[in-house]
Amino acid sequence: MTQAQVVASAIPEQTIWKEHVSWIDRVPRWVSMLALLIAFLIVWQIVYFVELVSPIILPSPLETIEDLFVVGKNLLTGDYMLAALWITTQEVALGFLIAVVLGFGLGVLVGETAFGERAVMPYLVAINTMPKVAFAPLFVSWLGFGIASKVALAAFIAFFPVIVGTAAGLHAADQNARMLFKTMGASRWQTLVQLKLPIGMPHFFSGLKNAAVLVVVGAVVGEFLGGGKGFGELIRVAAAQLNTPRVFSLIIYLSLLGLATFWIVAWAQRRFVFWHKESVTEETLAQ
Amino acid sequence: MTQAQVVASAIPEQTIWKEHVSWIDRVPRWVSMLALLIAFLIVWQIVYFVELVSPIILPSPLETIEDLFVVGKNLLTGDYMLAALWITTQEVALGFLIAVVLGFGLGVLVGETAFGERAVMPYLVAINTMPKVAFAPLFVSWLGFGIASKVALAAFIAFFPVIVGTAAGLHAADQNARMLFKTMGASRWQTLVQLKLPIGMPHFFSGLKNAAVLVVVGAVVGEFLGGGKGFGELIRVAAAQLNTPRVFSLIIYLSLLGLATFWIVAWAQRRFVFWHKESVTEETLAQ
Amino acid sequence: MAVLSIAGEAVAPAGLLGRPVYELRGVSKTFVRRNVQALDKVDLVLREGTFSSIIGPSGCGKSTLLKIMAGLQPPSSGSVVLEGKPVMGPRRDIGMMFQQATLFPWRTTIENIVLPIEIRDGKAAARAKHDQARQLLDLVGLKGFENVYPSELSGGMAQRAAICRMLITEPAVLLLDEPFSALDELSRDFMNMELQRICLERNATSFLVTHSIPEAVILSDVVYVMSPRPGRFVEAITVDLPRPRTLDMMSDPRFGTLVHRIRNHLDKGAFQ
Amino acid sequence: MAVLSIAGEAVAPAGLLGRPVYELRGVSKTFVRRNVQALDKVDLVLREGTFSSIIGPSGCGKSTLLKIMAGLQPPSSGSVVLEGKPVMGPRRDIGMMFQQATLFPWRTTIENIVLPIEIRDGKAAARAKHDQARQLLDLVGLKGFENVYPSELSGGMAQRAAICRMLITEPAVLLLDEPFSALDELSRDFMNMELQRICLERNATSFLVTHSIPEAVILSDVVYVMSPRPGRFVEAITVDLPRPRTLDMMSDPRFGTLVHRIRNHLDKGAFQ
Amino acid sequence: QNSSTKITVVLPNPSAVNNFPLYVALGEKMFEKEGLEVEVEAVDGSSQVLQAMSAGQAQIGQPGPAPVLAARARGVDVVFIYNHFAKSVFGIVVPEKSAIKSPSDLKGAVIGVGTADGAEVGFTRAILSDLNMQEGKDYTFLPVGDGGLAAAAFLRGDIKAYAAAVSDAAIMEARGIDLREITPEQYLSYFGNGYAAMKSFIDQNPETVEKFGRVLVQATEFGLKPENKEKVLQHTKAGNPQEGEDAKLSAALFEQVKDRITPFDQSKGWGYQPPEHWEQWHKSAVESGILKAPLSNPKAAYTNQFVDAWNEGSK
Ligand SMILES: Nc1ncnc2c1ncn2[C@@H]1O[C@H](COP(=O)(O)OP(=O)(O)OP(=O)(O)O)[C@@H](O)[C@H]1O
Ligand SMILES: Nc1ncnc2c1ncn2[C@@H]1O[C@H](COP(=O)(O)OP(=O)(O)OP(=O)(O)O)[C@@H](O)[C@H]1O
Ligand SMILES: [Mg+2]
Ligand SMILES: [Mg+2]
Repeated sequence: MTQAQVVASAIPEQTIWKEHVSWIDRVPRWVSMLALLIAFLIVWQIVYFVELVSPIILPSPLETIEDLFVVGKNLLTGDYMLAALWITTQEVALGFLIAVVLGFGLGVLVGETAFGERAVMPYLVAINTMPKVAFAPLFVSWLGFGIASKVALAAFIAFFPVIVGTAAGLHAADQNARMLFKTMGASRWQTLVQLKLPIGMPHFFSGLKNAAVLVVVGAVVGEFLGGGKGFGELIRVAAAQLNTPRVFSLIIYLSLLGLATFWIVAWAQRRFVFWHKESVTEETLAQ
Repeated sequence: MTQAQVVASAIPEQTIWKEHVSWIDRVPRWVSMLALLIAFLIVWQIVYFVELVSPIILPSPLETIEDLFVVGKNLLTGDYMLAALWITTQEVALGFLIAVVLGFGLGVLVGETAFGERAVMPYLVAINTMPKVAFAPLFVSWLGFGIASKVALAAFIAFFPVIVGTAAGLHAADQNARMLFKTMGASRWQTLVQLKLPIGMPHFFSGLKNAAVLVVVGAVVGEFLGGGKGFGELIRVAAAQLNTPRVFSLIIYLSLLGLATFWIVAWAQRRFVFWHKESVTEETLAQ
Repeated sequence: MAVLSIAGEAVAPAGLLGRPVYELRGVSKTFVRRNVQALDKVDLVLREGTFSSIIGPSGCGKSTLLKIMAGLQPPSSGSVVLEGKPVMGPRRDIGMMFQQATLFPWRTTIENIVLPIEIRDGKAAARAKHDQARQLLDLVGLKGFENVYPSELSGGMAQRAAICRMLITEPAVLLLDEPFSALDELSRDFMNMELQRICLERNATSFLVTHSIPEAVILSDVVYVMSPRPGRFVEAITVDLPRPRTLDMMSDPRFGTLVHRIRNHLDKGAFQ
Repeated sequence: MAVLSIAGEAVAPAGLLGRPVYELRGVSKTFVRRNVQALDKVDLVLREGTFSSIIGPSGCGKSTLLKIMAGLQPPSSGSVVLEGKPVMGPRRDIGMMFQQATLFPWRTTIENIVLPIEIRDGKAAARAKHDQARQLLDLVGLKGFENVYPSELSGGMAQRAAICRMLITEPAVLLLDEPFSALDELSRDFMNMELQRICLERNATSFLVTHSIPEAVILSDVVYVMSPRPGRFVEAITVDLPRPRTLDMMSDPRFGTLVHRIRNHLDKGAFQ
Repeated sequence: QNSSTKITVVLPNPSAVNNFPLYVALGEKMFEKEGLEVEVEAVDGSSQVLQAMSAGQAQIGQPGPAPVLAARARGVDVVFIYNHFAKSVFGIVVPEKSAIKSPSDLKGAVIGVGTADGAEVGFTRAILSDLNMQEGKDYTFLPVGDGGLAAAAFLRGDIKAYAAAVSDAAIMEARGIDLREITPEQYLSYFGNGYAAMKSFIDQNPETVEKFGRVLVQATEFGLKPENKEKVLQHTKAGNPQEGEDAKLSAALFEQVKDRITPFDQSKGWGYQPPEHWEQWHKSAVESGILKAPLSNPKAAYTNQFVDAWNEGSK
C-alpha cells in the first residue's frame, strides 16, 4: 500500500468542511428592525419612567404613539393637517425641482469648464458653509410669504450636493470613452449629452439623494422662520404650546415625507440608470 | 513620379497641425476669482442702487465691506467678538470630534455587520431626514447652556455623512484584496484594521469634508436656539436689531471658519492618505 | 522573408506593392508639460490592403503614434497624410479600436454600433444603418444579440461589437491599439482569426499595435519593431507566410524563426 | 510524452514520482444560491517539486478549484489533504498568487512583503523577517526597491513583489491563479522564466491556472485540461521537455505538437 | 455673610435693554450684596425658558403668562412670581402714514403676527372681538415672524398692521420704518413676560426668591431715575456689547421698556400681578386653544406672596 493510497482512503469525516451561516444573518430583516424599534421604545419608556426628563421636553413613547394616531386620523379625514402636509409637500416638490435645475446647471458649469471649476467652485463651497437660514428675510422680501419663499430657501439649502454630484459625474467618463468620442468627431455638446451625462448619472443621483433629504429640512426651517401654513408651522405651534407629543409625532410624519422623497429618487435611479449596480450601502439606503 | 512621392513632398504648410490652448484656460486662477468677485459686487451694488430691496434687508456692499473691517478690528483687538469666535471655534472642534467618533463607530457597525446594514441603517436614514433643530431643547435641558449643548447639536447635525463615508469605505476593498487577507489567515479584526479601514480612507475623508461644513452650521444654529455666547448669538442679536451689514459680515467670517475646517480636513487627507489621488473636482474643493 | 533596416527613411519593405494610403514623414512628438519625448522622427507608408503591426516595449510611444495617425493628437513636427489629404483632426475614413471595447451600457448592442453614424449624421441616418449593422453583427457571429445590453455580453462578444462599430462607417484604414489584449488567450487567438477574415473580405488597410510577437507575426505582412522611448522604428520585418493564415502555422518553423528574430530585437531594447 | 485520460480516478501521470503533497478526492462544488455547479468530482495528486498547470475555458471552475485547495472555500463534497492534514481553512504552508498583484499603497514594498508574517505573528516577527525579505527582493531582481511605495512600481515589478510576499512564509506549495496574465506578453514571458528559476531553486510544488497554452507547456511537468462548467479534468498531458526550459524551446517541434494537441482539446470544449 | 447662593436666570431673548433691571443689578453688584451669584442665559422663546427650568438648568426664568399656563396644563408646577412687563409687551402698530387710526379701522385688513398662535394673536383677537369683529370675516392674521421678516412684510405691503412686541416696533422705527401704535389703553392689562420659578424651588428657597426680587425692585428704581440713564446703558452694553454699540437704538428701546415695566397702579409695588389680569389671560388661553380646557386652579399659576417683602425697603 503506497502512502498516497493510505491518505486517500483514511479521511472520511473530519475533512468535511462546511460553511456555516451565522444565525444573525438568517434573521429576516423585518424581525431585526422590529426588535431594534422595540428595544428603543423600551429604553425611551424607562427614561421617561424614572423621570430623567421633564414631560414638556421629552414625551412618553405611549403618548407619542397615541398622538401619531391622532395626527394620522386628522390626515386621513382631510382635516387641517392634511392641508398643511399638502403645502409642505408642494414646497418640497418645487424646492427639489429648483435645486435640481439650478444644481445641474451650475454642476455642468463647474464640471465642464476650467473657469467654473477653478473660479466658481470655491465661491460655491464658501456659500455652502454659511448658515443659510440667515438669508430667509431676503427671500421673503423678494418672494413674499407664500410658499415661494419657502421653496427658495429649501432649494438654496439643497442645491449644493446636486452641483457636486453633477460635476463629479462629468468627470466619470474614462480616457477610453472620451477618446472614442473624439475619433467619431463628436462635438463638445455631443460628448456632453451622449457620453458624460449618461456616464455621470450614478454620481448625479447620489447628489439628488442628498438633496432629497435636505430639501425637506429646508422647507420646514423656512416655515419655522417665515410663517407659512405647512407642517413646519404646526411643529412650531406645538412647540410653543409645549405640546411635545405632538412635536414628536409631527417630526415622525415629516421624516416619512423625507424618506418618501428619498425613495422616489432611488426608484428613479433604478428605473433610469438601470445599467448601474449600486454598492451594498447605497442599496440599503434605497430600500 | 509616383503618387506617393507627390504627396510626400507637396505638403509643407497646412498639414502642420498645432494644438491651441484657449485664452480662458491660461488666465491665472486668482485673476478669474477676483474678476468674479468684482462682478458680483457690482451686481449687488446695482441691486442696492436701484432699490430693488430695502437696505434693512439687503445692505449695500460698501456698508458690508466697511463692517467687515469693523468686525475684523474687533477680532484683532481681542474684543468681545474674538471671545465669541473662540467659543464657536471650540464648539466646532468638539462637535466635529464627536461627530467623527460617533459616525465612525456607527459607520463600522453599518459597514461591517449585516445587522447594522440591514436593521440600523434605515433608522439612521430616517433620523437624518428629521429637522434636527427641533431637538435643540432636549440638548439644552440635558447639557445646560454651556457649549456642551451646542456641541451636541453640531455633532448631531454632522454625524450622518461620516457614517455613510465610513460604511462606503468599508465596502471599498475589492474581492482580490479580501481574498489575499483570507489566504494569510487574517482575523476579522485584522482585516478591518489593516485592509478595509486604510482602503476606505478616501471615502471616510469625503464624509469628513461634508461633516466639516455641517458642523459649523450646526454650532451656529445651536447658538441661535439655545443661548450661548458665540458667533451665532451675535448674528441673532444683529438680526433682531435689523443690523443687516453686521449680519452679512458675521456670516462671511463664519464661512471663513467653515472653509478653514474644510481645509484642515483636506490637508489631513493629503497628509495621511498620501497614496490616493483625488478627482479634479475634489481637488478644487480642497484648494 | 525579407528584413530591412529603415532608419529615418520612408521606405516600404520590398515585395509589397499597392497604392500608398497612409504616409507619415518625420512625425515626432514631445509632451512639453512633462518634458517627455515620446516619438522621434517616424516615417511610414501603409499600402492599400496590407496588414502591418508595430511591436515595442511598454511606453515606447506606440499609442501616441496611433493617436497622431488618427488625428486625435497633433504631432510636434512632421506630417501625416491619408488618401492625399493631411490629417488635421478625426476623420470618418479612419476606424479605430482600443484595448477596452467601451460599449455604452445604456445603449443596446445595435445602438452602440450605429453610434458613430448618429454622432456624425444624426438619429435618422443612424436608423437607416440598422440593416447594415445587423449584417455586420452576422459577420462577427453576434446574430441575435442586436437588442441586448452590453452587460450581457462577454468580453470577447463586446470586442466583436466594437469591431462592428468600427466598420459601420466603412473606413479606409483600421487602426488597432491592442484590441484583444484584455481577452484570455484562447478567445484572443480566435478573435485574431476573425479579424484576419474581416480584413481580407473588405480589403482593409490595417495597422495593429500589439505586445504579442506571435500575434504580430500571424496577422501581418510587415512587423515594425520600435525602440524604447523616444520611439523609432528599428526594424521592419516582412512576413511572407501565405494568406489566409491559420493558427496551425504557429508550428511552422518559418514562424518560429520570425518570432525568434523579433524577440532578440526586443530583448535588446526592453530588458537590458 | 505521455498522455493519459483520467476520468474520476486520482491517477498521477506515469513517469512522475516523488512524495504526494496535495491530494484531492472527489472534490465538487455547487453554488447553492445561484444554483451553479462549478466543479464536478475532481481528483488530483500533486507530487513534491513538480509544476502542474490547469487550462480550460473561462468560467469552467479553475479559480473555484484553486480556492478550495487553498482553504478559502469549502467544497460541497470531497476532501482536500495537504501534507497529510486535511485543509479546513487558510494555512501558512500554502502560498497563493492572483492576477492582480494587490500591493497595498500605504505600505512600502518591503512592508508589503512581510505582511503575511505581520498578520500571523505580529509586528516584531515581521521586522525580524526584513532581512529575508531583502534577499527575496534580490532573488526577483528588485534590489533597491525595498522602501519605495507600490505606486512607483510597474506592473511587472509589482508582480515580482507579490511573488516575494508569497514566498516569505516558505510555503510547501504555490497556487498561482493567472499570476502574470495582466502583464504584456514580453514581460510575461520574462516573468515566467523567473518563476521557473525560483521554483527550481526552492524545489517548490506549484499549481498554475492559465489561459495560455504555450505558457502552460513551457512551465509544466503536467498540464491538466478542464472541461467547460461543471469543470472536470478531461486530459492530463505530461510535458517531457528538459529543465530548465528556455523561451527558445517554443520553436522546438515537440513544443508545437503539445500546443497543437491541447488546442484541439480546448477547441472542442470552448467554441463548439 | 458667608458663602453665596448660585442661581441661573434664563431669558427668552438676548436683549439686555429689555431686561435692564437685571443688568443694572449685575453691574451695580446688587446681587453680590445680597449674597446671590446670578448667571444669565438667553434661549429662544418662552417655551424653551420653561423647558430649561423644568430640566433644572435654571432656577428662575422669564416666560410669558400664556406658556406658563400651558406648562401647568402639562403638569409642570411652575409659578409666576414677579410681573416684569406689567403692561402688555405687545401693541398693534401701523405705518405712520396709514389711514388706520384705531382698531376699529382694521376691518378687512391683514394683520401681521409673529406666529400663528403666539401671545400677540390672543391679545389682538381680544381687542377686535370686543369691537365685534370676527377673524376670517372682518380681518385675517398673517404669521410673518419677527425682525427682518416683519420689516419685509411691511415694506412689501403684505400687512396693514402688525401685532408686535414693542421692542420690535422700536427697532423698526429706528431703522426708518415710521410706525404708530393704535393699541387702546385698557388692553395693556395683558401683561407680558415676568419672572417665574418651579414651585418646589420657591418652597425650598423662599429667602433666595425674596432676595432676588428685592434686588430687582432696587435696580428698577435705580434705573428709572433720569440721572442714572447713562449708567443703565453702560450696564446693558456690558451685558450685550453688540446691542450697546448702537447707542441711539438702545436709548430708544430703553424708553419703550421703561414705560412697559411701569404698572398703571403703582400702589401695590413692583412685581405685583393683579388677579383680574391673570383671569383675562386664562380666558384668552382657553379661547385660543393654548389650553384645551380651563385649568382647575388657575390661581396656582402665580403668587404675590413676596411682593410686600420686596417693596419694603424701597418704600
Ligand atoms: N498626454 C500625455 N502627456 C504626457 N506624457 C504622455 C502623454 N501620453 C503619453 N505620454 C508618455 O509618452 C510615452 C509613450 O506613451 P504611449 O502611451 O504612446 O506608450 P505605448 O507604447 O502605447 O505604451 P504601452 O505599450 O504601455 O501601451 C510614455 O512615457 C507616456 O508616459
Ligand atoms: N461565489 C460564487 N457564487 C456563485 N457563483 C460563483 C461564485 N464564484 C464563482 N461562481 C461561478 O462558478 C463558475 C466558475 O467560476 P470560476 O471563477 O472558478 O471560473 P474560472 O475557470 O476561474 O474562470 P476564468 O477563467 O474566467 O477565471 C462561474 O460560472 C462563476 O460564475
Ligand atoms: Mg499603448
Ligand atoms: Mg479564474
